[in-house]
Parts: sequence; structure tokens; C-alpha cells
Amino acid sequence: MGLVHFAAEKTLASSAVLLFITVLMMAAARRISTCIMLFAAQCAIITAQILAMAYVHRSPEAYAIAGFMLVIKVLTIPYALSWIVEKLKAPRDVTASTTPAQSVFIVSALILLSFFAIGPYMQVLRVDEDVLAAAITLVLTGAFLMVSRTKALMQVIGLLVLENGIFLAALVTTFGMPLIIEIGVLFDLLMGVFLMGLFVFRIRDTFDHLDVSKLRKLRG
Amino acid sequence: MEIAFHFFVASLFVLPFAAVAAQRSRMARAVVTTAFFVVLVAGAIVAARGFWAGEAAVWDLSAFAPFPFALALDRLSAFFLLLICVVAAPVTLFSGPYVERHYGGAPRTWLWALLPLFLGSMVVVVTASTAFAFLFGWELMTLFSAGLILVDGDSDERRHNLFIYLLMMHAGAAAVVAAFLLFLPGAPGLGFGAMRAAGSAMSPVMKNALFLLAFIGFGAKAGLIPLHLWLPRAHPMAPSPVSALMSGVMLKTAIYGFVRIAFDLLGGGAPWWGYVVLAAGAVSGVLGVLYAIAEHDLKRLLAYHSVENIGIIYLGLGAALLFLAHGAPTWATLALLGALLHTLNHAVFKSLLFLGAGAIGHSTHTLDIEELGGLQKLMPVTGAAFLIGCCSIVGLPLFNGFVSEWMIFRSFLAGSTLADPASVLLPMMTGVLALIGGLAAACFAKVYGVAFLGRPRSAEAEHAVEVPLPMRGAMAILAAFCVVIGVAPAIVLNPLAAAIQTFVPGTPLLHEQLRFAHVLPWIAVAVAALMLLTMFARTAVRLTATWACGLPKLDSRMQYTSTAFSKPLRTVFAQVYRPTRVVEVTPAGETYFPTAISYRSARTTSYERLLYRPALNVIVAGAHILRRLQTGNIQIYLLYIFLALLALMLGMRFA
Amino acid sequence: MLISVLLIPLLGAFAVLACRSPRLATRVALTIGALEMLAIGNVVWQVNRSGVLTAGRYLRADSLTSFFLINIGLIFGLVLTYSVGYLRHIPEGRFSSPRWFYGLVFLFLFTMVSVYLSANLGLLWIFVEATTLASALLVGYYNTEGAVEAGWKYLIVCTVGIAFALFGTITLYLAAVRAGVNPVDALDWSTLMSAAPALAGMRDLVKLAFVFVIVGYGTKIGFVPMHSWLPDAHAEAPSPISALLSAVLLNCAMYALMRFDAITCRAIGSGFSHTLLLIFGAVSIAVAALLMIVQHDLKRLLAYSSIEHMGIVAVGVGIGGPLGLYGALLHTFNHSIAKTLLFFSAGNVREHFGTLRMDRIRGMARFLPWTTGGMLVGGLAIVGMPPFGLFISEFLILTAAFTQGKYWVAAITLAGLSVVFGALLHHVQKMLSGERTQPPGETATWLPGAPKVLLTDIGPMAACGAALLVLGIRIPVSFVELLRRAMAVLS
Amino acid sequence: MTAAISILQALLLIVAAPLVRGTIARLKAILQNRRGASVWRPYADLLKLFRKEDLVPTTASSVFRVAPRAVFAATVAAVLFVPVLHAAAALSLAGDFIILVYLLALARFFLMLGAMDGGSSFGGMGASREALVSTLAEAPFLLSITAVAIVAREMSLSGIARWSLAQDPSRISAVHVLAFAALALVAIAETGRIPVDNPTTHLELTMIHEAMVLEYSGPSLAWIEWASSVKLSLVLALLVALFMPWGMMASPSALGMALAIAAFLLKFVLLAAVVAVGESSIAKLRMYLVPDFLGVASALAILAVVFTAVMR
Repeated sequence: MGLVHFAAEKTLASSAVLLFITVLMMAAARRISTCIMLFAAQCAIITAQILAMAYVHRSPEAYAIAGFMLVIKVLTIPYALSWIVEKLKAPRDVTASTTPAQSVFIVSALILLSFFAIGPYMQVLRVDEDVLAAAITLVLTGAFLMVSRTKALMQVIGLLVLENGIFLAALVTTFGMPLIIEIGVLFDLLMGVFLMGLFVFRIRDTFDHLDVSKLRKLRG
Repeated sequence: MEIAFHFFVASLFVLPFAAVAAQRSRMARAVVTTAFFVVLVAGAIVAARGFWAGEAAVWDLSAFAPFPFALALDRLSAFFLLLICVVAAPVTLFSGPYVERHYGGAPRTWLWALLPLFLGSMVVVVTASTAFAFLFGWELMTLFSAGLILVDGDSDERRHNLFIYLLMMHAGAAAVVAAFLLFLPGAPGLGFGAMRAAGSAMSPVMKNALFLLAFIGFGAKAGLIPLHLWLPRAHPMAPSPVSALMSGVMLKTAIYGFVRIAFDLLGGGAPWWGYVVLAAGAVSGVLGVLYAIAEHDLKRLLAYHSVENIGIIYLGLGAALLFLAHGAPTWATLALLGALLHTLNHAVFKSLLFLGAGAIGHSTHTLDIEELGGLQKLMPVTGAAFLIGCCSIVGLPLFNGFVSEWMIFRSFLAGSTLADPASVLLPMMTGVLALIGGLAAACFAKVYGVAFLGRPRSAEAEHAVEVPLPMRGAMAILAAFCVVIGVAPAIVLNPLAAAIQTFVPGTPLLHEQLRFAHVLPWIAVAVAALMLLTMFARTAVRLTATWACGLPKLDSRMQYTSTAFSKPLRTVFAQVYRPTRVVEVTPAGETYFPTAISYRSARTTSYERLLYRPALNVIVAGAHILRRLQTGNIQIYLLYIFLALLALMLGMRFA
Repeated sequence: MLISVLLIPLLGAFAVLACRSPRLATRVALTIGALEMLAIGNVVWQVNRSGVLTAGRYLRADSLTSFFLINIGLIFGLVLTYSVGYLRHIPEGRFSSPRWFYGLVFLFLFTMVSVYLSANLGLLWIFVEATTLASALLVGYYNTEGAVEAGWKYLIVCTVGIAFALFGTITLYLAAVRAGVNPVDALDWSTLMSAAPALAGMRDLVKLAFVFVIVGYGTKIGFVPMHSWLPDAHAEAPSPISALLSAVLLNCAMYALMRFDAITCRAIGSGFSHTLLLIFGAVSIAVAALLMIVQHDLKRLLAYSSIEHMGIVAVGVGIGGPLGLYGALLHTFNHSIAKTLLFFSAGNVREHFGTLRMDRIRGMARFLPWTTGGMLVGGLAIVGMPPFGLFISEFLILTAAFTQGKYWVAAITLAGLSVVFGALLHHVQKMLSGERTQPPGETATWLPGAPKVLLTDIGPMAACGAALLVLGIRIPVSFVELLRRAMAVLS
Repeated sequence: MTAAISILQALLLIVAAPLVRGTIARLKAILQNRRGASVWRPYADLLKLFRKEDLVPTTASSVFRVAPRAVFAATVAAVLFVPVLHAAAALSLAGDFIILVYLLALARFFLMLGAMDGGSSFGGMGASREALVSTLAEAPFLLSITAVAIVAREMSLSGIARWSLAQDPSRISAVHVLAFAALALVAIAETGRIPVDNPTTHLELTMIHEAMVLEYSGPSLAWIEWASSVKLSLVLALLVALFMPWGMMASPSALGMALAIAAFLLKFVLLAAVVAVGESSIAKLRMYLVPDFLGVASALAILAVVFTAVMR
């Protein structure tokens, strides 16, 4: 019993650091599949955290959410994404407009920024500072990935990371929203990923490439 | 009275349906046209009752409209309503045969449907007693006039001109809207009564802003230089009767609006208002007539003369504003009297002239006066009417133009009693007005002399025939108005003075100031008597050929052309025209006998080049920059979103 | 009852998908559409009778809802009718058979209606996001290069934007919870409205929330600079869909924003949120107006005009007060009708000339007299000329602006309107006359030769024109009443 | 009594007009060592012309015969405003000089039309040149009178005359000097004398007025000629009334009448002499120098108006 509690405490304590590590690695990653794995790991960490919180606060809802999280984000979405990667038979490297080193630097800068950003709200919120910072970091990193990675799939992943951040923020600040809302959000996410996958194939079919930065016929 | 007014306004908006219904048979069309004419006459009677007897009439439609929407007929409105009807009725009479002859099928139906609507919108404008009603009519007026222009077919150039017209009108309308809405905090319902109260309580800054907006907005409609760009393009494009209405009546609605706001609602303001208006008037007057002189397309020429006359009207308005600012309401009244009377006069003689142009086009199929000549003999009535119109627009005594110009002159002289610098600037304006008059005289001596006198310059002119009775009648009516007002102005002056008294507080006009009105008839009598004596003094008349310096005979090409006539003046004022001349000589064998010499001279009004182009270019350049920001790269788009968010957060942190 | 309004389109979508033959699909679709309209009418009537309707904790309909429901019902009916004739031009493809079209359209309708009906801000968010997902395929319907590109951009940009809206929603939730509202219904709109004064303590959080919300939903509304997806999507989608996007979807997002704005004003006073609205509105008007000058594609032009009008609505809401809000609501309605009319005529133009490039379109007046009439009426209405509805609503908003002394906004709006007028006139007048430069159907997606104009191509346009005229001359009293009640909901 | 005198003075001016012309011609002749024709010659010409028949070009319209009469009528009507013997003209009201100027304009307008009705190139030529001159002459004409009127605080010619009668002749204001100079130049242009126009030339390069009346003959020509001589003496009378009315009677009386007539004759002879000397000593200006000539006049007139404020 004590052991579980101990684990929960540890998880809550260390999850932030782990999340920082995942985003840094994601920034450095050269292959899409790696990013997918990292994303899966990220979601796993968050799930673990939810479980821990559920345990600490004794809230059945949180367990349910954790369950959905596990099924949808940790298993389904990463699997679907890597399936797409397989199916596309397209070059699998992330074509970034910044070198890995630069990316890492930028992301670490973003981490600092997020600490700076939440500063003024801390006294209002009274929550675990570095987890909230991690959440903001995820949001910012997601945004950064979407802007800097030109592969369609990478944009999807960036979006997912961003969404993860928001999800985490909601979690740490409010211990989760009403269950049905959470479920709906996750469902939307699933549908979104599905649609984006569809579009990725359409892009491949119509343009013979996946580089969204080349989609510039419509402008002005 | 009320009932008649309601009937009149309503029927103007019902007639179009009748016109559409009656498009098939000629008979029905004639009936509708007659009905139209009758309605306008009825309107004229209503307006006359309101103008002379001061009977008010109200029509409050607020119950049906989303905004307070009411029409009211006070004396000023009645005056302008009278103006509209007095011009519109003869124009309708004229249009009957004219339209039947020149238009068929859809265009004809459109014409007959849009004419009443056009007039109706103008009636709404001049009788509106709420800002909403005014603006409603104001926008419709532009639309319907555009529609009437479109009736005359379309080409790329026409559409370009129409575009300029509509765009400038819309921008002007925006200024007008702003001007009216500036009254708002004080006058929630935007009824003129409330606005009047608000206007008197308004802070000087607001007043000035309001004045400037009104000045620009209405100036654009009135065609003040440099806002006149659309005028010489739009007016000539329309069918002649419509041109008559646009030039004769539509421009006047702008005068009405300006008087309403600047004098009635605001009750005058700082002296600099007066100076601004005077300057605008002077520039428009002089340049307008100078441009007119250089034209030889009759309708363009007349359009430029509208600019000139608007300038004269604004001279009067400016003087009035100055007098008000210096606390001399009596003289302000006189200046206003001149300005408003000139508004009426211009409406009458300008529409007469445009109808004359229509008649010329009707029987010669050209409006280029270089192609005309000798029409006086072939179209005596048209010629006589046109001559009267010329005399009036030039401002010669015994014709209406002179009466109003004299009033303005007189107020300028009175300016010497004011404080400096008005005491010098106003009298100086007499010079400007005199110059305008002289130039106008030159211009219309050219027009009438070349078009109606001498020998025909083309086969069309040679075989011209007098126009049918209704058209002649219409011109005769308008000509009669010119003469009556010119000889016995008292009939109009007294009620008009009363109308002005309603919104210019101050002592009524001294008898000494209106004495003029009683002197004029005597001069008329003297001149008329002498004319009769000298005309019918028994003299033998023998017809001979013109002396040809011994040549076998003169032909029409030996006459002075319009271009030749205006050459001296164009040379003197070359600075204004900045002509670009091109002489192309294709030499033959010997040096002195080239096979062909071609000479082209184009006049460039530099406003487009120096004023409008740059402004437009700036806007378009901005558009292109924005266009480049819309790169099409999705990552940039996302960046925009993030940046917007970041900006807002920072703003929240530091603001 | 509210459930029925939701179920009809949802089940209808699958029903249509089920039927194989196009004609059958069309018939079924029309029937379901009629049913849906009846259901909506019923709801409106009920709401009219008994102020608020609720179903469970998550569905709620008040006067504001029913106002927008009328809007959606009207436009949807027109679009459905128009599509009948329009679809005959679309070639058979993988997803582009009538049944797919109608199926997706009904899904789209379902999501939008549920946006209006959801009582819970979280639910509201979910359905707004769902509208994106449901319409993305419709945007990419033609499956051409442009369509796919537009679809992708639409999907990604809107999803990202909406994600921020979620963040904002959560923040508001957080503030509410911290202010002592029971977490279970801390996202319930009416609860929040009543509890709003208590939120005053959470000033910073509420501000933060509104910032995220306005950026998030602003993306969907098409505020500059988040508007980038809008022209692409509107231009590439089939015309009926463009009409739906511009006339209903944008209002949908605007509706969400209005709800949040109401709470924020209640909580921390109107200063903050209204300033933001005014800024976004003014910027949108200015930028859109300028961009309209340099467009080449007819539907792109119309899309930018939508941005401009959303800006005007935002200005109206931002000025606030009974007058401003009234004008804003009325303007959403007028705009949606006028824009529908314009997109319909654009659709006819595209079918006739096989292109939307305005420099290739000539002689409209001769070849498509009816469509030309529609475009003229719509154009005059959209630039705010009397006697059409938008003149009234714009005048209302300007009046409000001047009454409250917001002169700079008024100035920008007036200037923008003039520029828009110039731009539209400049583009349209060129198309009306002249000789066509290419044979019809050169790149047309349908049979060559003289096009047969069906009643369904013209009828909806006539209806729009009539509606605009009515709204411009004499707004029905009952409608005014409804508007007043809708305003009462928000303030 | 007053009214009678007013009418009388107008008639006097009209009747005496040809005499003035004759005098100038005679004086010129003397200056040029010719005997020259009698001063009554113009009357003889008029009589002869009146007895002849009107030759009307076949192409001409009714305007051709109306114009000369209109010219005469308008000019004569203008005379009614000018005080000659008595400082109260037949018609006088504030701002009457505007009417006077415009009546002259009316006359000119019809003269131009009549000229163009002939259908020959000369008429057009003359009309066009006349248009140029008159256009530029009108502004200084009015401005100079305005300046004087402002100084006199009287807006009618008669009023101004009365005012100047009351002034001390030795003290002349700058305004008056400037205005007089301007008005004199204008008068030359208006009456078509050298250096602007030469009433005796028939060279197509130079003639203005003569080119306009080239087609006219018989009574029509007579009316025109008479009108132009009336105009000449009218302008002279204007100069007198505005700047040297001394001798004019303020209130009617027999003695005053005699004095006034004497003064009138004296002044007119003097002015005639001045004109004669001027015309025989100056050469005619080139066509395109006339604008400059009138430009000078305008400048002087404007200056005069400005000075009215400076003086105060």
C-alpha cells in the first residue's frame, strides 16, 4: 500500500522533468517514427500522473479519464500514426527548417519562457509550479513544431503535443473537467487525427509529396 | 395640403410600376407620361403653397421604418421642392417625344421607371426632417442616377466614368453620414429639431469637425474643384433630359444639405469657415469656366459650367458665413438670398440649356459644336430659348442669372464694413466674380455663335428641323421663367427672404437692399421700349451675300471654329490648361512641301494625375503589401496566430 | 424536443448515406431538410412561448439560440434547395456523389445546431471543433489540388486556433471553480452568468481566459490575423458549402464568442473584452477592405467581404449597449442572407463560365440576366446601400459608435466601407458586360453548350433578395421582438 | 425738377456723344498737321446711314438685325445710372455700377453674336478678340469703382459723386490715384481706343471692333456706331463723376445748371484732348500684349482695394 502511495508521490514529483526530457528529445529527433514514440511516451507519463492524482485524490472520474487516455492517446493514436507512416512509403525523416541543435536550444528557451509566463499566476493558482510549466512548455513546443516542421505528419504530431499541453494544464489546475467534457474532447481529437490522416493521403495522392510548406497555390 | 403632399410623394414611388405595366402600348405610355407630368405640377403647387404661404406639411413614417423617418415641408424645403418640380415638369414634357424617339424596349421602360424614382429620392432628400430619411434618399439618389446613366448603353470608358462617379459619391456620402451622426450624443432621434438644439450646444471643436465633414461630403456631390472629377464625366453620359435633371437639380440637393447643416442646424461658426468656402467657390468658379471654354462637346461644356455656377453659389454661401461670424446677419441674409436664388436660377437655365442640347442632338445627331452652325434659322424656337438660356447663365441684366449674381456682388461690397481681413477679401471677390462673368460671356458667345449662327458646318446641321411641340414647349416654359425672374425678381425674393429669416436670426432685409428688385423692371421697360422703337423704325432690308473679299463665295470652312474662337483665351491662360501638343510632319521630296502635317493638342486636367492617382496608388500599394503577407505558407499562418496571442498576452502584462 | 432537432440531421446523415441512387438521395435529403426545418420552427415557437427550453443538463435553448436557429434554418433550407440543381454539375468521384454530399452536409448541420443548443461551454467547444471536422471534407470536396490544400489549411489552422479556445474555456472553468462554483456545473453558461459577479476576484484569470477565447474562436470567425484559412476554404469549397461556411459557420463562432463576452462583461466589466473586440473588428475591416482591391477570384473576393462584415459585427458587439448589440445581431442575419445570395450567383457564374477568375468573366448581363440581377442586388446590399437590410444594421452600428463617442472605430468603419464599395464595384462592373473571352465550359466541370437554368438555381436567390428588401424597408415586428429578447439574454 | 434734370443729363450725354467723337478726331487731325473733318461729321454719317437700306447676308438669322438695336438699347440704359450735370442720376441705387457694367456687357454680348451671324471669318475673328479684351477688362473695371465706393462709403455712383463734391480737391487719396489709373486703362480697352484697338483701322491683323461690324451697313451700322460713341462718352462721364465731379451741382438750380454745363464741356474737351494726344503719340499694342496691359490695370485696381484698408 505504502508502495503505491510512494510511487504516486514519485510520479507526481518527477513527471514534469520527464516531460521536459521528452520535448527536448522530440526537438532533436530526426525521424518521424521517433517523434511518434516520444509522443506515446509523453502520453504515458501524463496517464501515469492522472493515475497518481486519481489515487491521491480518490476520484473515480480520474481513473476513467486515465483509462480513456491510455486507450486513445497512448495506444490508438500512435499506432494509427505509425501505420500511416508505413502506408505512405514516403521518406521518413522530419524535414525541419531548423537544425536539431537550434531546435533544442529554442525548446529549452521555451521551457524558461513558460516558467516566466506562469509566474504571475502562481499565487492565484497555488498549484505545483513545474508541472504547470511543463504544460505550458508542451503547448509552446507543439506550436514550435508546427511552425518549424514542414512534413504534414509532423504538424499533426505538433498539434497533438500542443493539445497534450492544454490537457495537462487543465489537469493540474482543475484536477480535470467534468468527465463527459473530457471524453468529448478526446473523441474530437481522435476524429481530428483520423481526418488529418485522410488528408495526408489525399495530399500524397494529389501532390506526390508531404511537404506542406510547398502547398502555396492559394495565396493573396 | 398635407394630403396633397402625401399623394405627391407617394405617387412618385408608384409611377414606376405604372411605367412598367404600360411599356407595351404607346397609348398607355403616353397616359403614364401625362400622369407623371400632372403629378409634378401638383407637386409644384404644393411647394408653391409652402413657399409663398408658408404652409407646412408633415409626413411621419417612423412607424414603418426601423429609424425615425419623417418628411416635413418648411419654407426652405418648400423652396427646394419648388425648384425640383419647376425643373422636372418641363423636363418630363420634353422627355415624352425624346424618349419615344431615341429609346425602345427595355431601356425605355427603365428610363420611365427610374425617372420618377430618381425625382422621388431627391424629394425625400429635400423634405426629410430626420437624418435617416435624408441619408436614405441621399444614397438612393446616387443609385437611381447611376441607373439612368446606364440606360444609355455601356462601353469600357462609360463604365470607368460611372465607376468614378459612384466611388466619389459613396466616399462623399460617408462624410455626410459622419457629419450627421456627429450630432448624436445630443440628438438621439436624429430629428432636425433635436439636432438644431444639439448644434447650438456643441463644442467648437465638434462644430469645426462637423463643418469640414459636411463641406467635403456635400462638396463632392456639388462638384467643387478638386472634388469635381466625376462631374464632367458623368453628366454628359446620361440622356439629355437626365443630364438636365442631374445638373439642374441633383447638384442642388448638395447645396440644400450644406445650407441645412451649416446655417440651419449649426447656425454658422468661426470666420475661417467663410474663408474656406469662399476659396473653394472662387477656385471652382474660375477654373470651371476656364475648362468649359476649352471644350467643344456641348454637354461636357455645360457640365463644366455647372462647376462654375456651383462655385458662384459657394461664393455667396461663404460670404454669408463670414457675415454671420462677424455678427452681421442682415448682410448674411442678403448673401444667402443671392446664393439660394442663384441655386434656383442655375437649376432653371442649366436644365434649359441641357434640353436645348438634347434638342440639337435630336435633330442633328451630334453635340460637337464644330459640326453645327446656322441652326437659328432652322430651329427658331429652340434657338431663341437657347439664347435666353445663354444670356441667363452669363448673368446679363434682365435675365435671372444677373439678379442672383448682383445680390452676391452687393454682399461683397457690404463686406467692406467688416473687420480686416474680411473688409478687403470680400470686396476683392467682386473682381473674381466679374472675371467669371466675363469668361462665361466669352464662352457662351462662342457656343451660341458657333452652333446657331453663321453657316452650317455639316450636312446634319444643314438639314436640321425644329423639334416637336412638347419639346419646344418645355424649353419655352423654362425660358419664360428665366425672363420673369430676371425682370421681376420680387415675386421670388420676398418669400425667399422670409424662408431665410426662419433660420438666420436678425433684422429682416432693408428696403434699400431690395430696391434693386424694383429698379429692374424700369430698366426692362426702358430697354424694351428702345428695342421696339429701333426695330420697327421703317427701314428697307435687302438680302445679299456676305462680302467675301472678292472671292467667288464663302464656304462654312472659312468661318471661325469654336477652337479658333477660344484660342486667344486659351493662350492667355495656358498655365491652367497645360496642353500637350504634338506636330507630326511626314516630309516628301522637298523640304518645304511635306505630304502630311498632323497636329494634335490634348488638355490634361492635372487633378487625376497629381491628386487622385497618388492617393489611389498609396491604397493599392498597401493592399499589395498585405497581399504579400498572405503567403500561402501554412506555417506562416500558424505563426501569425501564435504572434497575435503573444502580443495580446504581453499587452495584458504591460497594460 | 431539442433532442429531435439534433437527432433528425444526425440520423438523416446516415439515412442519406445509406441510399445508393442519387435521385433517391436527393429526395430523402429534401425530406429530412423539411423535417429539420419543422423541428427548428417548433423549437423557436416553444422558446417564444416559454422563455427558455432545457433538455437535461447539457442542452438549452433561449431567445438568442432561437434567433440563430432561425438564421441557420433559413439559410440551410435555401442551400439545400440550391444544391439540388448545383450537384448535377459535380462529376462522380470517390466521395463526390450526392449521398456523400448530403450526408456530410447533414453532419455539418448537426454540429452547428448542437453548438447553438449546448448549455455547457465545454460542450460548446466540442461542437465548434466538430464543425471544423465535419466541414473539412466538404471544403475538400472537389478533390482538386486547390481543394485539398484549402482543406488541409482549414483543418490545421482552425484546430490549432480552437485548441486555444479550449485553453481559454478551461481557464474560465478554473476561475469559476476557484471562485467557489460547484465544479460539476462550473461550465454551465447560465450558472456562470449568475455567478459571474463572484468571478470579479479572479480578474487576471478571466482576462486570460477571454484572450485565449477571442483568439481561438476568432480564428473560426475569421478575425485578422487569424483569418488565413478563410479565403482558401470559401473559394475552394462548392458554392453551396461556401454559402454555409460564410453565412452560418461564422455566425456560429461569433455566437460562441458572444456568450463568453457576456460572462466576461458581467464578471469584470465591459472595458477589457469590448476593447479587444473593437481592435479585432477594426483591424479586420481595414485589412479585408484593402485586400478586396487586389483579388482575382470572385469567391475569394466574397470571402474577404465576409471577414470585413464579421469585423463590423465585432465592432457592433464591442461598442455594446442596446443599439450596438441590436445592430450586431441584425447584421449577422442580414449578412448571412446577402452573402448566401452572392455565393449562389457566384456558383451559377462558375457553372456557366467554368471559371471564377474575374478577368476571364465577361458579358454576364447578356448570358446570365437572372444571376446578374442577383449579383447586383446582393452587391448593393453587401455594400450597405438602401433599401436593403445591411444599410439599416450598419447605420445602427455607426449610430451606436457615434453615440458613445467611439470616433476612431466609426472612422475606420466608414473608410473601410468606402474602400469595399470601390473594390466590389471595380470588380463587378467589369464582369457585367463585354464579350466573353472563352467558350463556356472550357474548364467547366459539366456539359458544354448553353446552360439550362433551373428554377432551383434562381428561386433561392429570389427569396434572398426579397428577404433583404423586407429587412431593409420594414423589419417584421415579431422579429424585432425576438431580437430584443435575444439581447436581453446577453445583457 | 430733379427728375427732369436727371432725364435731361442722360439725353444730353446720348445726344452729345457723336460730338465727343468728332472732337477727338478733329484734335487728332490737328495734332497730325491735317485739317481734318468737322466735329459735326459723325452726325452727318449717322444721318446718311439711317437713310440707307439694311444689307443683310443671306445666311444671317434674325439675330443679325436684333443685335445692333439691343446694343444701342443696353448702352443707353446704362447711361441712366451716370450723373453728369446733377449728382443724382436718373436711376441710382446701392450697387448700381454693377448694373451699369453688366449692361455694357449685355451690349457687347449681342455685338459679338451679331458679328458671328455674318458667317464670314472676320466676324468670328473680331468677336473672339473682343471676348479676350472684355473678359480681362471687366474685373479691373468693377474693382476700381469698388475701391472708390469703399472710400466714399457710398455704393451708388450718384452717392460717390455727391461725396467727392464734398471733399477738398487738393487732398487726393492714394486709392483714388490707383483707381483712376486702373479705370483709365480699362476705359481705353472698353472703348476700343489706341493702344488696345484702333477705331480707324481695317487691317485684319489688328482690328477688333471694326472686324465685328464689318458686315453691317445702313441703320444697323448707325445704331452700332451711335452706341459705341455713347459708350465712349459714358465712360468719360464715369471718370468725371468718380474722380473730378467738381462743378456738378449737388442741388438743382439755374446757376448751378449753367456752371455744370460749362464744367461738363470743359472737362470733356480736356479729356478729348488727352485721348487725342495719347492716341497720336502711342503705337497700337500687339494682340497678345493686350492681356499684359489689362493685367497692369487689374494690379492697380487690386492695389486700390487693398489700400482702402490701409488708409483706414
